[in-house]
Amino acid sequence: QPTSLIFETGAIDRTGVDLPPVKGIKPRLGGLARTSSTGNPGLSEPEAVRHYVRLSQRNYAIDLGMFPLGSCTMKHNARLNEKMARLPGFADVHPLQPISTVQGALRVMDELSHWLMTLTGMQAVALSPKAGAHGELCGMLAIRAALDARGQAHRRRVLVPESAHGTNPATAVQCGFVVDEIKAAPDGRVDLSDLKTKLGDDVAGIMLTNPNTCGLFERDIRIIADLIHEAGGYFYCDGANFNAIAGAVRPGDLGVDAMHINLHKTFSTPHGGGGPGSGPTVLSAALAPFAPVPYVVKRADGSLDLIEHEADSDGEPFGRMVAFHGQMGMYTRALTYMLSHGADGIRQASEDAVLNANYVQACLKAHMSPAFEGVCMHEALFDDSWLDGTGVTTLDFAKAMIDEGYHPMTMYFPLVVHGAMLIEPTESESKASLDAFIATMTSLAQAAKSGDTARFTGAPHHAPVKRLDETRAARKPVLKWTPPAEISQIAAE
Amino acid sequence: QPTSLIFETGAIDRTGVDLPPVKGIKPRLGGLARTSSTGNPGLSEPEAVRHYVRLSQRNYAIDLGMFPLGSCTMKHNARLNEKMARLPGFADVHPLQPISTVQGALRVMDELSHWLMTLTGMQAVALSPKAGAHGELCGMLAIRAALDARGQAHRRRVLVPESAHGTNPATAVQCGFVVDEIKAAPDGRVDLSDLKTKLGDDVAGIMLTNPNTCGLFERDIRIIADLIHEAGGYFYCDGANFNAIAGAVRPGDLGVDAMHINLHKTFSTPHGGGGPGSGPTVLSAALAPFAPVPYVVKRADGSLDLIEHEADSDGEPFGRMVAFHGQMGMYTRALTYMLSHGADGIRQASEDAVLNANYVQACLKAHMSPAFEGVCMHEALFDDSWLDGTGVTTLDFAKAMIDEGYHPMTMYFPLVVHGAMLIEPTESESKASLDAFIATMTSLAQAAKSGDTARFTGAPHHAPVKRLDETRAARKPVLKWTPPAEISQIAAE
Amino acid sequence: MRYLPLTPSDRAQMLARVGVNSIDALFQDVPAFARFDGPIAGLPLAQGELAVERHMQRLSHASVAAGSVPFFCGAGAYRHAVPASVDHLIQRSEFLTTYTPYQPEMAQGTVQTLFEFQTQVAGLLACDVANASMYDGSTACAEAVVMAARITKRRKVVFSGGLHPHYRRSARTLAKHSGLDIAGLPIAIDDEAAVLAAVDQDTACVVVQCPNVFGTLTDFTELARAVQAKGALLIAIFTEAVAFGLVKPPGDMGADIVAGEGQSIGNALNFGGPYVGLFATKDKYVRQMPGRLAGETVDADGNRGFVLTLSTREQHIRRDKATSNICTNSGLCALAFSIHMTLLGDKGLKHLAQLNHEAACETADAVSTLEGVELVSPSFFNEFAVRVPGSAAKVVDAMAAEGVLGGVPYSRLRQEPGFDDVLLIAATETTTADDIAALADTLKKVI
Amino acid sequence: MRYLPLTPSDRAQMLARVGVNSIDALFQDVPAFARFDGPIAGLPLAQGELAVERHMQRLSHASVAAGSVPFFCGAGAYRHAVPASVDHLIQRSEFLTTYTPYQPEMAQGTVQTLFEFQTQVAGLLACDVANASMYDGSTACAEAVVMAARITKRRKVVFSGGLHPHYRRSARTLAKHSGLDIAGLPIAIDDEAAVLAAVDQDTACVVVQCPNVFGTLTDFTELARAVQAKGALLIAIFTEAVAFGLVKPPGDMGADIVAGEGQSIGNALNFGGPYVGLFATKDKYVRQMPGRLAGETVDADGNRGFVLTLSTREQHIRRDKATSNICTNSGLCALAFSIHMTLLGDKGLKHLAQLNHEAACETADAVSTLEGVELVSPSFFNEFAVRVPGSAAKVVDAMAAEGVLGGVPYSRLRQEPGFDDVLLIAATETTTADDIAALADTLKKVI
Repeated sequence: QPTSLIFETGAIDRTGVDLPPVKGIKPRLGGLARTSSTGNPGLSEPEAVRHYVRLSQRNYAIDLGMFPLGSCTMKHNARLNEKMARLPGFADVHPLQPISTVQGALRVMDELSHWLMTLTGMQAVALSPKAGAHGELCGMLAIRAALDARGQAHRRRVLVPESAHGTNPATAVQCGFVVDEIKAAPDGRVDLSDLKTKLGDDVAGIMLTNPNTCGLFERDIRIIADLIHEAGGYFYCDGANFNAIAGAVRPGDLGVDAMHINLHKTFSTPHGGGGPGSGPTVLSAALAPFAPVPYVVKRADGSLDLIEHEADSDGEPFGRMVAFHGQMGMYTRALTYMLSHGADGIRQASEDAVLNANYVQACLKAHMSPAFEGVCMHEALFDDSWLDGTGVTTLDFAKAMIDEGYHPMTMYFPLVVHGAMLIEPTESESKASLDAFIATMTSLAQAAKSGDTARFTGAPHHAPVKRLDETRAARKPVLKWTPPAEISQIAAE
Repeated sequence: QPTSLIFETGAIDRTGVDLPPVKGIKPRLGGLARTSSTGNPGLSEPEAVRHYVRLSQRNYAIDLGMFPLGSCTMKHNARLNEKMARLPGFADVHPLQPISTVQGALRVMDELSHWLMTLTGMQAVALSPKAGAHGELCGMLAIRAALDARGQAHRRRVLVPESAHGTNPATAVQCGFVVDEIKAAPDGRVDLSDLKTKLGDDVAGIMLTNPNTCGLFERDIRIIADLIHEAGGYFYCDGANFNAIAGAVRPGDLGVDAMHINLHKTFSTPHGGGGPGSGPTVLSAALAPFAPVPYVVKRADGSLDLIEHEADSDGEPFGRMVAFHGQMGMYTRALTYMLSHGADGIRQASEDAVLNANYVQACLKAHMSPAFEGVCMHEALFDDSWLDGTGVTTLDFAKAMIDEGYHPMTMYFPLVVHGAMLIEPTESESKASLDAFIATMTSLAQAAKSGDTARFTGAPHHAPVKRLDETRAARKPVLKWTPPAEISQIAAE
Repeated sequence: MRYLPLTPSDRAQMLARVGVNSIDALFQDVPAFARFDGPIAGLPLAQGELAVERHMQRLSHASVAAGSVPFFCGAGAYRHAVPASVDHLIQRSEFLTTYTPYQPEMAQGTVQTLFEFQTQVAGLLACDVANASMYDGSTACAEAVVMAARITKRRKVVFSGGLHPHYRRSARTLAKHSGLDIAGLPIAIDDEAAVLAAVDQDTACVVVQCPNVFGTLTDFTELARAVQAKGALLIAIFTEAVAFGLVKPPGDMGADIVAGEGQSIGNALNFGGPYVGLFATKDKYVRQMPGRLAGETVDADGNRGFVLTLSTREQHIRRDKATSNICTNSGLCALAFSIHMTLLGDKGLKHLAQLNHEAACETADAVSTLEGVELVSPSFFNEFAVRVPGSAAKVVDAMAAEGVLGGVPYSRLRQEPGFDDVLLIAATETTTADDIAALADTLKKVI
Repeated sequence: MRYLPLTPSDRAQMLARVGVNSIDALFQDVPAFARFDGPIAGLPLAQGELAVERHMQRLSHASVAAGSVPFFCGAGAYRHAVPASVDHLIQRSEFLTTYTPYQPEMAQGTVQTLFEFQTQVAGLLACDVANASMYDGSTACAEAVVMAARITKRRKVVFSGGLHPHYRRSARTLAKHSGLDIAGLPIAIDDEAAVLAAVDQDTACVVVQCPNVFGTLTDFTELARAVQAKGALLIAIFTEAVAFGLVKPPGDMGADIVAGEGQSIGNALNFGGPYVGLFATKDKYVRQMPGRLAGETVDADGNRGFVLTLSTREQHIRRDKATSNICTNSGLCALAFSIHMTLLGDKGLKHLAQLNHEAACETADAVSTLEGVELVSPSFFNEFAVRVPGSAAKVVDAMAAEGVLGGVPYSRLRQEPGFDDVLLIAATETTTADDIAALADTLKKVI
């Protein structure tokens, strides 16, 4: 049965809600009543439920199988977390209720902050950023505020390795910085000598991911931190890969000044098809005074307060990033995850994530070409040299995985590796699940090498739709539904 | 990816729960400690969630499409009902808490009883039966108790039309009655003259469904009731089809003495893959004194009490049918449904159900052969005469519907119609949904007549599995999983 | 009305297609005197979700939720912690809103989970074979009795004095009307084995319970042999499935039929229902077993699949010759049971059972050291009986007034001289040290 | 640990396959000084579900839930009744636990719902095109400002005095660091149109709000024309999406960019997040729009399908040339919004809006007739401002002590001389006559 759009099945005079009658009170809208239709049809509840349940089955999900997505960390989302986030003391509380009536909500923020600071070894945390990239923005704005405060507004150059996530340069630019790329060394890590040549007194700092996007730990991280600090800059660490080391290594010990934490990766709040995320940013002692509002403080009597207005005098924080206090719903889920795992479980999860990646790498290295030698962290990175001459591209290979019931791995990223395939199994996969995945990948690799190109170039064959034409979508964008009558009218004109 | 059994993927030393450590207290089990393994492996939570989510996708459901199942009434299950059933004052209340602490729960029972008695026009209701057949048992036991009370224990013959549900004769026998079948007239209703010949002073009563299982209203219902009453028997009405007339006609006005109500049909508590159901039984004034315990009564101060012990003196109720008080979780769902619909909505739902069935019958009668002339109630009944000579059976046709994304209609029931196909769309289907169903049925009917038998005899082709061998399953039943090692051991012996 | 998709114009079009003028024409077979013009009087009209939810919330608040107070009620229904994933999974549309799997090709999810359920139940109870669930423990007990009569072709049923009174009463109702004779033994805290004395050549079965309603544990191994030697069957009942993580299961004692309540695993208290009856027996009796059965088979391609099987026992095929009139199981509750069991595994279940037993031991110590309170269960799992001064029912009411739900008076189940002072107290893994202290303090205060 | 499938023996086998002796060998690149031997100190160890739930329940009980008291808070977040089916549907595994639909062939559910969402938002706001959601209203406002600067290549931003202070502050943060100049006009209850006076040849955009933070409604039609005539863009902000069921939408007034908060539809209060930013503009500006976009296309068989499109605007392709650094939307909140909109339809939304307005009118009547209370919003939808004697913050605290959450003092948003006595009061369809009476009684008592 085909999946129609709600605009095709709904009716403008139908509704799936029952409301009490209106009273007919004289309006006080100042004459500003709406006269146009929204054009949005309604569905009765049975129709609506069926529409969304059917549509949902056209999605793949972590609850259905593995997402070996490097850098994106699709791990198990516990239902306890969902249940806790819906407790009325969290979900049914207004952000501007009197402080005396939200002590429990503030406790959640305070406890979460304690966990984040302890796990990272950092001095402060700004909870409010709404997502990872927003957390990056927070960290980079804090760096800018700190530089401004010490009268070094001229420091506007930010060093970014070429393997970085796209958000890093985009964020730096959004904060008014200019980006200077650092080369990668042949071992997949920052080229120290290139870094040294890029230092200077206009350097604001460096943005570095560790473990980096090649799935490797930057061995020289402490040296890099010292070099940046000596040069007068700050060290921003992209926390997207914190899940490889959480509970085992504290970024604060490595010289990090600011790092965002993706609660939706490391602490397993659900991705939800693309959000909402949450990106609290931890700060070193040097940057702590530059945290944005709001933040929670403890009063003398042990109760909690929320600082919502910028200080006037010292510190000169850069302000506010968002209305209200950030992603409370994600805080409760992340805190529930932390309490469930404990310090021991979080460490174990990191270790299992790293073990799983190394196991996949070890089992697949005979069939595919690892990008770098040696052990990896939580991600196994392959290049496409093993596909040379097969007529199969990384994209084709990825689409063929769909037919085998797997979401493709991350591909063509990081950019420093040709035709990159970045595999992150996470700690949520059992050995049996990994073995099945390895068997599938091995068999696909053999098929590619054996010349069965049609299996790849035409893939996916068994998904709800065949391969979609993305070029066509971008060339003449159709971004909303238009009634057929209107379309034919446009065509006729 | 194939769907394994938990016994194949789990491990005996793995668990998906974390529990606090035991203390090592000296046991007081009287030496009766378990020494054997349960043999049941555990799964971690991610594995378990994935197992059940994947398995669920191998099911069809009302939220995915239509179940045109005559007599089974698969209608929309509102999520509000699920939410209400889980409120702590209903879900987290023990059945034997002091009465003063369960007044809200008793109010649910009392309000539900009021709805059921008002909608049926009956004098009493026994809520505790756990399902429709259990409600039948309740009603027939009340009849037996009433007969015994008036010293007519010799009345043991129960009249049952040949079109009756299988539960009717099975229930009668389980209550110690013998069954005497009544013929159907050519118009699909009870043959009055046959009924008259079967009356006599050993008759305990009649079990009749109305609307009957042919989807027709028994026009002579009042005459039948009078005949039975004059003969000294009681009128048991099978309430499976109450959803055709709820809110529009009161069975009490038609002379009914007892009727069970399937809360999981008429009042939409979810079928859940085969239960739990709930089968409250309404009783006429004549049978009211013979209701089983427990029941709710109102005290002088307006608070509610629960009568849980049989009276000693008058009435001589037949006792208790079940531990505790029945299906509270279904009561809350049904009451929520009733409050949402109101008396007007319940009537409208019945009318829409009847309209939908007649619309389907009107649109399909050119392509399939209706079993009877004229309008129907909430079900449209066809026979298989239109398939004569096509080589396609009712079963084949039903299995081919699966390939089109529909659950088959009820087939080979009622028994009075050859190769019966009983279609009940319910009020939950929109006109668009019915039109799509009618188009599919029409096209299938044309295919059957055009000689495309392979499409039918091999069906389903597109379900998660091909047609299953039910004979093999019954011949040598495999009713639980056995470890492969044990199987080979058995084979070797 | 939010649940009804037809609009007025849909209805008009459809009536026209049917060829009638009004909806009333479709109700033409209903005698005129029985037809109403409008909504039936005496009932409210349709309400929106917000109004309905407000009403139900008010009713919910008018009861005391078990989780909101120190809580020690058992007697056949137990409060356990159910993982959040269980309730989430059973609410998936594909499980919640599907039908009995009579069309197995589009119901493999349901049939496979039932097959897994049967395997888990058989393992838990140490029996050859289990069915796909019954309404609840008490009706499972009743069906076991009539099944035993069918097998033995005898007419006498012996109930032990330790059987849960509701089970005894429910089984009696069905058995009596199936023409059986009932021999109920005197109520006894520790005398399960006494049933043997009542067995004669007419006896179809004896019905015993372990843990019994007073918590007492009894090994039926010898009893089973003796009963079977007399041509009768031993039916073993239980009301607390978690017990068999720690307690010798009835199958290991040689019981012929095992029936009981599975609510403890995966299911909430729900004020008494819906629950899930567990039912298991020996291979040789499988064709006399009531209720649905899932079985393994293959599809047309030879791949493994599952179907409902042996349905020739059932009412929809056999009508008046059926083994039972049952046509519903407790599917969704069985699924909840099965998911919880899958999460627990053998290891988790044993651990859970141990926690329950320890909580009960600690509770027993706390109350039995009170002046006037006497522990009367010689052994127990997670529930035990004490005698208190005076009426146990009054003691429970007095504790409730103090905000403690301190157990179930035996008199609530059955009014029996000499047992008015018996109080049944259950503890589970949800019982905290604070709860136990509150119970002891309050009990001390009110007696 | 219940979430970790690897057993000790799995780990041993896997380490052997990798060819190392211990897990530590896999962390060899971490400098020795930074490695810990065991769990990091200062944090608790793993706990079971029951223990965690108890802790979170305790925290939950330490706040006052809005639904448990008479409740009148708004100021950018509104308490509405969300149908139960909405939360059920967004919790389906396939929506909840799926990824950004970069692989559209296995994510049609997500992309199609985003396409439907975009259509609904465009219709609601009467705009040509909407994106697939932003973090929330305030960040949407900030992105709108930098987008306007990109389009006009101008550097000055004018904020009206009726803009929600949090929005103004958040937009200022981003704008300032993007090198823009900020012209914030004085706080005013009814002076949105005054922004025009501040527009010059350097002005990229003016930012106005309707209903504004004081509830006041203003028609921007003339303003938009005047602003556009000066080469600047009009950005219209809103914080209560339900308003547009009844109030003239910004698209119908000619706004160039419309940004605001969608929380009111489908989403809970959540103490401020997650919410869902709505963002719409004119067709001609679509390639300068931040955030994800779903678009229609066809698959290899020519069948309709949906993909994320125009991603060359985005950071993962364009890196430092991207229109925004955003790489997350508020997908699940957008889905909740879309499902609720689908249930409402045009008809239901208008009805809902009417109920909100009527509740606010009744509330305004009840409080503005009190001695000392002055209604200062000349017009309003479901929220209005009053002046109270003395400090509004103290009045609110005093009402809270009486169990009434009576609104938001403007000073909570911004401390501004002359506005200490301003109290913002919101009512919705959840407001009852009893709530209104309680508010009036309590307000009377505390002032």
